[in-house]
Amino acid sequence: MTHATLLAAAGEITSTSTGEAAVFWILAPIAVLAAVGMVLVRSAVHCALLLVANLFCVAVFYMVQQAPFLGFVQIIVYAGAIMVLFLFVLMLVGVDSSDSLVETIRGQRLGAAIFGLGFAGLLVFPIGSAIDGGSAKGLDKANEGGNVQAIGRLLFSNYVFVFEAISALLVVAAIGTMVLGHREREGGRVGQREWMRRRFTEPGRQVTPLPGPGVFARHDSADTLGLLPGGGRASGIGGIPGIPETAEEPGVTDLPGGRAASDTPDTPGAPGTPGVSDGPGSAGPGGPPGSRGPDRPDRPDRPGGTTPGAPVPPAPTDGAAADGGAGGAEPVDVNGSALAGAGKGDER
Amino acid sequence: MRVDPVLLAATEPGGQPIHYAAASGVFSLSWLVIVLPLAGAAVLLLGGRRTDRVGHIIGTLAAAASFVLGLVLFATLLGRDGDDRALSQHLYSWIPVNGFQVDVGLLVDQLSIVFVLLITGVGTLIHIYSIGYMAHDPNRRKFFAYMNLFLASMLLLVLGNNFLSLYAGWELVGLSSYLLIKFWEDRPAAATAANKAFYMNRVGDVGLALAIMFMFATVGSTSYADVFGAAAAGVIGYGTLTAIALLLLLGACGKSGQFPLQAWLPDAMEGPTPISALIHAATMVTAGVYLIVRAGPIFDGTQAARTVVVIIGAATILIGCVIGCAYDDIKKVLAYSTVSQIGYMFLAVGLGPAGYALGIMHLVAHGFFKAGLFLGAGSVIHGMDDDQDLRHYGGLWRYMPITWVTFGLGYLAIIGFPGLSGFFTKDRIIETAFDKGGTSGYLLGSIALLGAGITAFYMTRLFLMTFHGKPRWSSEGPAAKHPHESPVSMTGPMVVLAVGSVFAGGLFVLGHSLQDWLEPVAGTGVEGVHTFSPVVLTLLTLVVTAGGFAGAYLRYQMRPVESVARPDTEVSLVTFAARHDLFANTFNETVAMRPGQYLTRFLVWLDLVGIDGLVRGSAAAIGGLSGRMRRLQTGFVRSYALSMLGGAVLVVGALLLVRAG
Amino acid sequence: MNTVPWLTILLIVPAAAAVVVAALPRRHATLAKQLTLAVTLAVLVLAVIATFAYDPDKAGFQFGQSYDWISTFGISYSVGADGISLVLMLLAALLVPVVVLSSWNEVDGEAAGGGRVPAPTAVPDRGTPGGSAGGAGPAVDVEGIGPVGGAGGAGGAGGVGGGAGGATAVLAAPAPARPVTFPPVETRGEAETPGRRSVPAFFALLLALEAGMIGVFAATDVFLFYVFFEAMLIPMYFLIGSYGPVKEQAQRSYAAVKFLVYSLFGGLLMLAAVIGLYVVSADNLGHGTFDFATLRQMEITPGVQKLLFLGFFVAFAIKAPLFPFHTWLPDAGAQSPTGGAVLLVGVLDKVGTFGLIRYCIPLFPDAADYFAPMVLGLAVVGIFYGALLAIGQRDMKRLVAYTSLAHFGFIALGVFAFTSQAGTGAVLYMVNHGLSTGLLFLVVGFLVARRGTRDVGAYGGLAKVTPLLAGVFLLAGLSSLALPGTNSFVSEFLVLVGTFTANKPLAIVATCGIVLAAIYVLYLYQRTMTGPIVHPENKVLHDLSLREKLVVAPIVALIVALGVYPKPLLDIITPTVTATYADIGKSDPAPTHPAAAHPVATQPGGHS
Amino acid sequence: MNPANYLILSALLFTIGTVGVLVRRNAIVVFMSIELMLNAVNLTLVTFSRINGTLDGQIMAFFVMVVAAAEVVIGLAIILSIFRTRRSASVDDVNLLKY
Repeated sequence: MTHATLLAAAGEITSTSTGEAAVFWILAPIAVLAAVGMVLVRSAVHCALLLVANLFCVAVFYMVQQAPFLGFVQIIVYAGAIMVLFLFVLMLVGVDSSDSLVETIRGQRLGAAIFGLGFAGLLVFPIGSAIDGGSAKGLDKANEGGNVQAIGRLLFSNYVFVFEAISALLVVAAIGTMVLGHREREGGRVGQREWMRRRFTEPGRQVTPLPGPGVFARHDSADTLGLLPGGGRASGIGGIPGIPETAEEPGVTDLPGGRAASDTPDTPGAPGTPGVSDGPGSAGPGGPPGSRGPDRPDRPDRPGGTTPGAPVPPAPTDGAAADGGAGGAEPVDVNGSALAGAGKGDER
Repeated sequence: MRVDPVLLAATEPGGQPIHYAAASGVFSLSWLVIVLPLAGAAVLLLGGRRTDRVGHIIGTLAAAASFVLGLVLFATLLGRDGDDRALSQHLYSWIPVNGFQVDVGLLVDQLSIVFVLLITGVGTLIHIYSIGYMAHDPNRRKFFAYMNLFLASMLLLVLGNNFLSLYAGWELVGLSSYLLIKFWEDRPAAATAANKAFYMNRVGDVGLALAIMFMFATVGSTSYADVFGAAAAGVIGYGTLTAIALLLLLGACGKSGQFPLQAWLPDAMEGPTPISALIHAATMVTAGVYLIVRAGPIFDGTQAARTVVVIIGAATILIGCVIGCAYDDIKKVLAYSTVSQIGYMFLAVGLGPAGYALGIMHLVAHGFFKAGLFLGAGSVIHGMDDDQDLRHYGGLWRYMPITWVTFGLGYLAIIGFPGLSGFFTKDRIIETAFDKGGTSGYLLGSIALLGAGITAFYMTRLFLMTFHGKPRWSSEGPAAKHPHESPVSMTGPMVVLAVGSVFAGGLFVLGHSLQDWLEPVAGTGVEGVHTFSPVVLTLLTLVVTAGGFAGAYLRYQMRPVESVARPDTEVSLVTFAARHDLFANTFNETVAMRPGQYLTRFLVWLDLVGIDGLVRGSAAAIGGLSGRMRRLQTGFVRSYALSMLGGAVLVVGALLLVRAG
Repeated sequence: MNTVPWLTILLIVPAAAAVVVAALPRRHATLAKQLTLAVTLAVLVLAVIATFAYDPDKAGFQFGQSYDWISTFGISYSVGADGISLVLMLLAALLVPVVVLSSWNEVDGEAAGGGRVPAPTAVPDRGTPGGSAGGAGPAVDVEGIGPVGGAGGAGGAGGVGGGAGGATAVLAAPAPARPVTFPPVETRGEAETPGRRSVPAFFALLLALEAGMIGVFAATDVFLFYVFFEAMLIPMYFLIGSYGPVKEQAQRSYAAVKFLVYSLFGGLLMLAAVIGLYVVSADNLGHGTFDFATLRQMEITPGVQKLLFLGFFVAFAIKAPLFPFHTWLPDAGAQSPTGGAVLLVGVLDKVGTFGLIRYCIPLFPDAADYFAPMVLGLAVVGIFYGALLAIGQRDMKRLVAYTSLAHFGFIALGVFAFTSQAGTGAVLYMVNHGLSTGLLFLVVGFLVARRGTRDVGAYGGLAKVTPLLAGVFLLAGLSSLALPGTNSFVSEFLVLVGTFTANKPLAIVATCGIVLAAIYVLYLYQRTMTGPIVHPENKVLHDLSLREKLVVAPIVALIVALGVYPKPLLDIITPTVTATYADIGKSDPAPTHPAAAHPVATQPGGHS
Repeated sequence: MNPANYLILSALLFTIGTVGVLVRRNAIVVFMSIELMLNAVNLTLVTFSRINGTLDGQIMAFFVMVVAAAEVVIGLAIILSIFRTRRSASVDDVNLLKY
């Protein structure tokens, strides 16, 4: 579709409200469903995709409402650029992470439901009763000579200062992002030699190449449990220090080092690795970090029964983090709740 | 501001205006009478230890100078016409606030000059006496300063030409009295007694203050001229007049130690003896009598108040007499004697114009003999190393002859020995009481008569136990006593006062000299029908007195006196009660002091726990509430978001409601 | 002479001096003292000159000045003096140099004393666990608070107090530059102990307080008044919180916060009323204004009047304080440094009573009339309540503070009796109370400085050791119990006689209060000055020093002088008070049987 | 068809977005929910623009989009930097600022 035809289509739809109604009644449920799905679905990636769907629907609504410029901007900027940015960050954070949908704040869901329904009711019913759409003036006159041109005229006349301010905002946002994203380098530039030296000297570093996709055991060592293809885990092997075969606390049954979840390379963890077994994780539930860890009777178990993350105190610095799985797909939210619980317990 | 205070006038009942002539000539210096001792006090107090060595001289000179000036005023007054002897001097405007105009002004008239002479005269004598009596006290300068202050205050009291000046003097003599009672401050008893005196005086002062307020509210002025003018003109309602009179009486009772405010006076004997003589016998305590006489026009208008005066006087006579019989402390006996003698004066002035002059006469005579008695007692105490217990005396006449003689004269005067001052003045009071007529006249007269008898009894007891009988002290051993006659500076005044005690009464009564002198102020009593002929009554009085004397003589001279009083458990109920001031202190403590203490304690508790507790409680409640509400701040962004949404719902809902409504 | 902007000068001089003194480094303590004394004396001289320049017979405000400040809201810098405010400014100007002189060594001395006390024992007597926060410097434990230390409920408030007190210590200190003479390490170490107090800051606070006090009396713009009303709190807060008794960190913080919270609460109500006044004026006049002279001409509907009156009244009743709002006063009085207590009770609290007669009555005549019985009742209750509590106190400063409660009862009684005598008496009472209670606080302060405790039981028999001190103490007490010949008598009698003409029963009851006055004064004197000396420490106390004599001399002289000849002050006060009551249509009740009928008599009463 | 339907739709979307913010813990998803809300608002703006016959609503929506873009950029940067230190993208983990 060319620009012109789209514009024409927009005009037509306005005039023939049956067409518009058809579009609306088809797309509106989709938009709502996509939105609801976005809220409900567990995987963040799915969320993003559902949002994109929603954005597309809305873009179409823009177009049918004689705002083709906005409709395209919506598709290009929103559905395109911004959502890509979202996905990007999602990847950085961990693409596999799915949210636990178990609520940890008491009454949050109930409140959200009540207030949400109330809010919707308050918004919807008055609108439904108050606004008489028949009196819509339509934008035919305003869009004379083209929607883009009309918007441009307005933008550079009435709204020029706002426009400038907004552009300044964009610049500031760009700079701000750089500032936020910047990490001060500690020490001098690290050369290749140094990198290699570190790879072998620093404890917990992966020396061998990481396994390829589909390989679920990263180590062939006995203390590292593999993740079974079905998502379950291999049974623990007794006698290995730091791995209790049976523990009362489901949350601390497995140590991070023993998880077969794929570690991102920058994860230093793996305290369960022999030779570094004096790491915090190996101390088990009674160890120093355990003083926070076990204190979580309210901790939600994973619905799927998958490995929960070990309770580990939030490490202030990168390298000290004992949670090997933090960078992995699953442990993110579990860790999160663990941390939340830990934080709470601490405060009490 | 008042421009010309020179001519103050009041209307007499007959409509005859009497003028308070403007003070001129020597009278324009009458303020010096007050200022001289005041200056003495100021110099001594401000001069500090520098004036230690000359303190007594300055003090005495100031008093003497005041006395001399008083004499000059008196002499000049004598030279004037009888109706022209009231002179008013306006000094300056003291409290001018619109309708409330109070000046500091002086009124020199027949009444006040009598008091001036009494105060400064006796005062000077006692100053002289104190030079010797206080010779060894390190704070003698302060003592004289306070005495001077007292003289100034007392003179202000009697010389002021309005009630507020009188009130000022009234409270200031209370202050001087307080200062002097607690002169030996390190004795807790003295400090307590001083406080008690001040408190009870303040109760009386409330009455006086309220009376003044009543006057202002009624007459719009507090000056004698205006108030008496209105009172005499009969424009003030009877009720108001009675109220004013009763309030004045309350003040008088407080100051003069009359029932029901008599309890402080005996305690005040904790002060040095000269003070007891000057303030608590001769001058200050008689201020109540002065007040009633001065406010005669008010009392004249209200029979009810006058009846109360008479009742109080009569009651006090008996109370003083009865308790006086029981005490063994020489000064306390004298103190209760004072109480009862002032009761006589109250009785007299309560009888109306007929008694005013009699009251004053008895007052002056009492000033002489009671001061003399106290000084004598002081001399005895001085000689007995500050022992005040009668039971430790005995046979002292041999060792202190001058004291014996002067004390004896005073003693004879007070019991009304024929020819001595008490005989004349007291006799007349009894006579007038009977003359009042009716049952009440008989009753009052009988009480006065009975009082005379009891007075004779306890004074004889005092005298005999002190100077006669076997000595109940020893000149050896650890408690050795060496009684000795006092120095001339002490005996001199005693002699003078003894002479006064002997002759004052006769001087005043015979030929009605004082009565005539006071007549313009006090009015004349109508010579009513005598209930008894004066001769009969005199004889009757003498018989009763002799009876009292005989009783005491038989009991305390013919029989040996124990040197230790019998314990309370072995004495009769009457004696027990008398020894305990007829339970006046017990009464005061039960009715006023203890409830007051409990109330105070309760209020302290209430303030701390109740009112402040309310405040602190609310603070704590807020603190606790915020401690709970703090928990809402969970740190979870989503909770905050939820509350934001809630707020939004509320706002939108409210908007819709408002719009819909 | 009337063109000279006296009030602005009086206001600016101490304010500027406060800034200068505050900027002085700590080591220039002596300079700070001398400078402060010089400035305050200069202010006194200026105030006296201004008093002479004042013409009592002229109606309205004099020395008036007015400049727009926030013209949008009709707020202006307006000052002016009438008879009432002038004498109070005079009182303030008089008391501040006295206080400066009396506090000459107080801060240094305590600093030395505090320095010697090891930090952990600085708060030794806190009963509650975790109480000793001395080591942590100004921080104060939450639990152990309050002079009564009881009622667990007090914890919250005390915690606030403690925290703020800590802030106080920090805040009061920084004004002077970090001392250069001390090695940095030592400075840091010493700053932790509560005893190290800045001398220049103390005197700067006094100067600031003086400026605030003069400002609050001088303001003729209601909003300006409010600003000064609140501004005064700040220096006082620091004076109590930072310069109170060294060893009673928690109590003084508690007292300071209590004082502040009470005052702010009242101030808040007043602010609401002030704004309400503005709104009403906007409704009535078309344009809102805060100008007092304009506002008092305004007719306000009775209902609104009542609300606004209550707003002002509660603020003033807290400030004064009147009976149920008083509990901050004993704490503040006891925990202030001596000079602070003198100014607090002597002048600061007068703002309350001043506000009653200056603002409450002329602005809201109907409401004043309506609420008068309530106020009179509170006043009379206060007279007795304060007196009885004073009798029951063992802490001398608290005792004096409670006596003030009784005196404020008298003042309020006079103000709301609506007769010119009572009103004049009340205003005169404000001055006299400043003098007599000020002197009483000073003398008690001297005692406490010598002996280190406020407990009455620690004294006794001092008259023998320190006769001059005892004498001054007695004189102050006598003035407090309104003995004729002292200043207070004139005012108290005026109040009573004025009240009597308007309301006999009330006056009769109130008059009975003078007996209690005698009891609390003389009972205190008896316990401290008379009797044998039971505590050997008391045998070596020294009598008044030359500096102390200089401190008390002017007050003693004034107490006597004003008792004997109060006319100059009365002449200044009477016209203003009379006009105030005339304005609201109150006149003195005429005597029932006036002596005026008489040909020659004193001025007839009841003509005003 | 009544353009008010768009408004109702946008109200629903907005509410869903709000609920999403409230119930989701993953910061990124929360962000998406916010985007959803912004979109709902934009839809309103556009609809009103149409109803009123002026383009101001569209301009406003345009600005909202730009601001949203800036916000997303900054917000994601913040999420990243938090993630770096705390290894978590859960909004519940960032709860140190509390009583």
